[in-house]
Amino acid sequence: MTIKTYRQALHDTLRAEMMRDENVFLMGEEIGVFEGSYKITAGLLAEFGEKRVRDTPIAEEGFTGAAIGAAMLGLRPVVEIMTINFSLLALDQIVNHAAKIYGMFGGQARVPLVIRTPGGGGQQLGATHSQNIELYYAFVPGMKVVAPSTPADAKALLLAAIRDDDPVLFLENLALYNTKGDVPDDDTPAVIGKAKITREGHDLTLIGYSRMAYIASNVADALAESEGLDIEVIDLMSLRPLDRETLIASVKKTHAAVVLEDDWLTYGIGAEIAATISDGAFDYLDAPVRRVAMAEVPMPYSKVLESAAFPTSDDVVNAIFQTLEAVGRRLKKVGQSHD
Amino acid sequence: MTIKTYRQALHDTLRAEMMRDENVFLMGEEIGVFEGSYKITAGLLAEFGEKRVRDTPIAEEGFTGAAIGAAMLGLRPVVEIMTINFSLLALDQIVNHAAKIYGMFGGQARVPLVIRTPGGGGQQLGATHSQNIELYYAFVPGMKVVAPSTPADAKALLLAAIRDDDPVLFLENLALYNTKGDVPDDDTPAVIGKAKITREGHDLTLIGYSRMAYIASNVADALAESEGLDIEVIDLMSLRPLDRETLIASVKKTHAAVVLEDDWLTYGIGAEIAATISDGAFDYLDAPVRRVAMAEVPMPYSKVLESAAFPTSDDVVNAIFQTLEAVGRRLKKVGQSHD
Amino acid sequence: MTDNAVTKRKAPARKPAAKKADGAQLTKYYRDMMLIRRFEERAARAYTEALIGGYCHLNLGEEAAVVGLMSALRDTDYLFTNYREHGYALLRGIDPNRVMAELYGRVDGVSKGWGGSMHMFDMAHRLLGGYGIVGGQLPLATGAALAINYRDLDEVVMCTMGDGTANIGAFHESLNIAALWRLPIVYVVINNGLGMGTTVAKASAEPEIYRRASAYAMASERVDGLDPVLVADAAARAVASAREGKPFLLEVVSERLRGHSVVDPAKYRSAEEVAHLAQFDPVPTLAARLVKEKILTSAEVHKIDEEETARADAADAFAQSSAQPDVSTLFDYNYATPVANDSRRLPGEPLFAAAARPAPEASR
Amino acid sequence: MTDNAVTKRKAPARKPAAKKADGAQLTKYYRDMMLIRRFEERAARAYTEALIGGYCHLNLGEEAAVVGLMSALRDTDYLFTNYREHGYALLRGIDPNRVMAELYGRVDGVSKGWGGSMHMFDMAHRLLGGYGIVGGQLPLATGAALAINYRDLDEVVMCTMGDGTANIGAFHESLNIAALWRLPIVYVVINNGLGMGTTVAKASAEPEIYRRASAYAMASERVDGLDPVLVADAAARAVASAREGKPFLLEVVSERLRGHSVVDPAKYRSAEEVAHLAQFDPVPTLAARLVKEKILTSAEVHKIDEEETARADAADAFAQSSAQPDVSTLFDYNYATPVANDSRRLPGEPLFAAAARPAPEASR
Ligand SMILES: Cc1ncc(C[n+]2csc(CCOP(=O)(O)OP(=O)(O)O)c2C)c(N)n1
Ligand SMILES: Cc1ncc(C[n+]2csc(CCOP(=O)(O)OP(=O)(O)O)c2C)c(N)n1
Ligand SMILES: [Mg+2]
Ligand SMILES: [Mg+2]
Repeated sequence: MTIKTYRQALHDTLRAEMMRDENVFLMGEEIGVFEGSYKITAGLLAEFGEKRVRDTPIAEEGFTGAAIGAAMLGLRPVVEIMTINFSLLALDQIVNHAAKIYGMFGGQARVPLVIRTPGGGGQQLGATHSQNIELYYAFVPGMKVVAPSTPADAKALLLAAIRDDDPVLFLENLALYNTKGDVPDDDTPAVIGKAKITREGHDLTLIGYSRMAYIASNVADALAESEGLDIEVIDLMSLRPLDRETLIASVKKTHAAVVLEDDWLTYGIGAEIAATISDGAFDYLDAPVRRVAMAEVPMPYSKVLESAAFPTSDDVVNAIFQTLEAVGRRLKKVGQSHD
Repeated sequence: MTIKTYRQALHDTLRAEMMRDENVFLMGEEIGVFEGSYKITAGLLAEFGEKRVRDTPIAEEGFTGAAIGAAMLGLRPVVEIMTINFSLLALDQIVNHAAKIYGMFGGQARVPLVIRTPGGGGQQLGATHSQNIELYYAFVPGMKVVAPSTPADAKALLLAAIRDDDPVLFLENLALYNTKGDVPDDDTPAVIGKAKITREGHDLTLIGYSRMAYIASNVADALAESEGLDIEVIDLMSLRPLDRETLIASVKKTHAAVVLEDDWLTYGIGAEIAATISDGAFDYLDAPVRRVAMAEVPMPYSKVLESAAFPTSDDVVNAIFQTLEAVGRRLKKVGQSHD
Repeated sequence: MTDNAVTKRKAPARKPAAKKADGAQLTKYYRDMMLIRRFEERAARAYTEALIGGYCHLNLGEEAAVVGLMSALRDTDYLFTNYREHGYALLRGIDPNRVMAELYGRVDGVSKGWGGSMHMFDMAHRLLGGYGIVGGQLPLATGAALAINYRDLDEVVMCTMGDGTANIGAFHESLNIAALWRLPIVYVVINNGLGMGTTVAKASAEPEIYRRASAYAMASERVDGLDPVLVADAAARAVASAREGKPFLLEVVSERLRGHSVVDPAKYRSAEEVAHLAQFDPVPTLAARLVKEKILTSAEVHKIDEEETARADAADAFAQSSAQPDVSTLFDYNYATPVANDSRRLPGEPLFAAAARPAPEASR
Repeated sequence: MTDNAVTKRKAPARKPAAKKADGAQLTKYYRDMMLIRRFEERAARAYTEALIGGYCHLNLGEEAAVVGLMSALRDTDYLFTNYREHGYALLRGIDPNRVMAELYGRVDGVSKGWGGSMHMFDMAHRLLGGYGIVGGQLPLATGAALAINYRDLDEVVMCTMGDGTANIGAFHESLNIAALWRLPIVYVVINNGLGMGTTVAKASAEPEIYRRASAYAMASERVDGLDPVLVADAAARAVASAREGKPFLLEVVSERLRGHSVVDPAKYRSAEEVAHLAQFDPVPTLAARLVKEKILTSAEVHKIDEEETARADAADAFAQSSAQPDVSTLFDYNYATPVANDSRRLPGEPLFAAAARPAPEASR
């Protein structure tokens, strides 16, 4: 175990995988000379050279598609798209090509591709740079979509993604890059398609992924301390495939759920989570599944407006209290505001 | 009232709006000389000339973006994207520009743009031409997304879309173009953001949009006839905004719901509908909300495989029966298969 | 578009063939062109009889281009193309039976029935698809060339597209990347004068598409696609350049004898224009040359036609008798690496088995 | 990238100015350049003090280019630009106070605090944005030119972008459409030699970007962006061409004196290189010329500096005192046409008011 930032865990895993397998190489805008907009690839150009760390022109469609083509011939490209907002420009190549090639040709060609890209929000980057659109990938058969929330998971999921023979969208998050945690020294990849119970509890199931899984853990710990609440926390880890079983099993135990997401509420990732739970745990649920999500506006630049639109821990706490009230439980401090 | 096909209703409405307002013009691939891949614009080039009916190069991003720019200066372009699959190439212009411009600049510029595009499936067009990705637009604040299922609604919603000052994604459907129905002769636009109860009933709420609203009506009529079932049918009409009130009011009455969609189940449009109902009608629902959707595969070309993957009326009937069984009702013919 | 068609024909960049093709070579070209011709006609018939579904785009009129281009590739080279690719599949050496079976959507199809007309693929013959999104194949092909370069191999990628495709963003991004990284790739534009019904002149501000290579400091050439020898020679030059790490843009001026796809009646072309086009049909043109140059007799030419017609018919018979895929295989290609919680649910199936609830009968 | 910077500087396409600029004109240019310079420096300071958020890209080093370009536009012409647009906003005539207030995200900002540094917009001054997606402004600008053409007006659109932007698909699609439809638009590439840290040579297979116009049979020119007079003259030619329905591609060779944005320390440039760059700073260059040509005294030059510094400071003071937007306005710009069932919900609010259920306290 070593304590590392999420950024460092990503960097070290990329480096280790490049050393392990010479078919692994990196492509993306400004990842080499500039060392990456968020510095995940710092030092790698110097160490591995231009062949393995390839600065591309600003051409998301072109270089992402090129990575897909290279993967069809057996290379294992790891593409960085600077932020998930720009991935819209590569969407046709990802959705209509990467995700289709294996099935459309009857299983003849594999696409062992990883696309790393951060979501975010809350940094005053404005309407076009503050979106969380992982939904666009999670919706698509043929894709795998993973979203680590801790440095350890960043490592384990990145190992799994690079070694997987399907296209994997690897969702990072601007707000997590500097977070720290224990990272195991051994190279055990995560199992893609599995959610993780990061905290066991009986009072309510709190579900999140990426930044919101991190917030979920913190809120659950805080409420255990301050309110004696016993909240179960699930980190989805994988958005596609979605681990419905783990969700249902948890809610059958807790009888209540709150879903956290940084994307927009209507049609967001949380809609499927809520629909899944409402269906699979129908007879067990004592209150509607509550969703906490971004306000449905083009994100304003103004700090004041952005803060109002972007979900916070306080919003999560409120949603938990209101849900618990709805199930009729008695809390020590019902009604006490955490705003 | 005149009986028309859905295609004719679209054609006639485009023509009438072009005559009414000279700021309305059409742009798209092959809409002029070729008269449109699905012939919606047949004859319009001859009648209005190249200025108003503009054949574009194959450049979805370029011409859709150009339409957005023209709209910013007060024109009212109606863009045809040949099928919704190709709209992925224009997604950045639509999501990051059309949907953002009004808010991002503090309300200074309007984007009165309509993007007409058909969804589809079931025509052996293969993995990249058989997708229903209206979700990609319905998810986005700033967009309006409408989806008529009848010739009359095609007219009323197209009128509303063209006269609206926001970007509207107008979803058509390959399977509906030849369907017929009464079309009012007057020019009353629909109210965007409202769902429509197309059949009143008490036993169950059946919800669909586009082709699946059409199927829903047919199935409900057939089951009324054959089983004496009294099904309420809701045509969503608008995917964004979503008319939650109408859904909830209906389910509070019927206590059960089945949602129909031609897109993929996980994270599909139906997820939000199911989540919405499970939340807003929590205390009224007697069975889980059931979803009928496309199988989650890259759509195979083979007729046999495609038929298995694409939802049919039989699937809808089964889902209704199973849901009614779940609520414990006694049907005249429980257990009789309609397959 | 008459204008354009004529302009195009007035100034074809007819470069003299580097060397005169020998008789055996010409005969082989003729046979190959005839195979494409008869195969496509057979496919069109089956489509009209509703035995083939989806879209169906034919190479009729482009046979000399296809044959000339394919002659320049080694077996180890790769081809990426678009939805108009039956002829390419045949010329890469894939059994016509398997190509036709794919059109029928059967298990013996080259893509096992999953791809259809637009999506033929065969790793063994290095045909890397068959793509239906205009321009979609360009970044992929560029990436395949990158993989070759990465591994320092002696292989080349050829990537074909239509004239209309030269106006989409992926064209620009791909050619720039290839030139920048000196990738072993030949981009080929089959300029058949039309997108679907839109002419080159209405779609491309520079209608001589090979000139666009200059925007990437890339070598390029334009060749008359009516003559398989000229095409073969130009393709050989292009492929040789690519093999040295100098990517190339080759424009092949050709004709589309029928509608955009089988269902298109092409009403936007006048009868006169269509009649005019007949002169530029490469198949009778080559037949006449073979006879005129006394390489073959009329009877021999006719015999080749009969033989290739028979192959097309045999392919059709084979396709008809090939099995339909089984519904149980629907989820076979969800993922290459199996994964936990993969969704394998038919539209009629519930998300959760109605375990805790009354379940009087099983769903399908 | 040293290589590239040097190459670029060795062969600037210095066309002689059509007419010699007069003293008053040069003085005006200097004042405008100084305004940009001091404004940007003030903005950088406020950013460092965390008074400005998000990204912040400056025009430092590009002042002559901005001033020269803007001099060619009439008030009725339109400008579309990218995220590096403070200088353009100022030169279009927007009050510096409102530009700075936008950086502060305040209600008096030119975009009412909704846009920030990257998204300035003012219909009155025909600055039509400020866009953050590389290349995103190109199709929009093309469409604005289409609207002008549609209405048969005498206006022109100018659309600026960086060198890195010339490699994205939207560049190709937009220039092709503009040339095809003869739209009144000038595309301007500010070639500052770098994307973020990637040089032109590493990003563009044809590093002399103006040459790319030939792919669209479009007129083009390259000009040295260090000299506002040269830029103004070239821009005037380009705008005149566009006004006649001949779109134009103008490349302005410039320098970026600092990092890509305020937060970028630009470690990828050596100290030597940065020192070398100082020679190409257009502001002292013009100051020296004004004194040398005896148009102004050193004292006068200094006075202009002080006056513009004061304007920048005043803008900053104004911005600081401008009000923050009110949270109640968050949903004001959801839609231009009000619509049924619009979602106006804060993250903490439930989808449905807990009407039928116990609700001991209201949520926020
Ligand atoms: C991105 C995209 N846009 C539109 C289409 C519809 N479409 C299919 S083929 C075609 C015309 C292509 O013309 P060209 O590139 O000249 O090829 P040709 O068919 O003439 O061989 C169009 C517009 C598509 N498949 N993909
Ligand atoms: C589509 C897209 N890709 C990547 C980025 C991130 N990005 C912002 S500016 C920039 C460099 C742009 O370089 P250039 O066009 O030369 O403009 P400059 O910043 O030098 O003025 C990049 C890569 C983006 N904003 N949009
Ligand atoms: Mg063509
Ligand atoms: Mg630059």
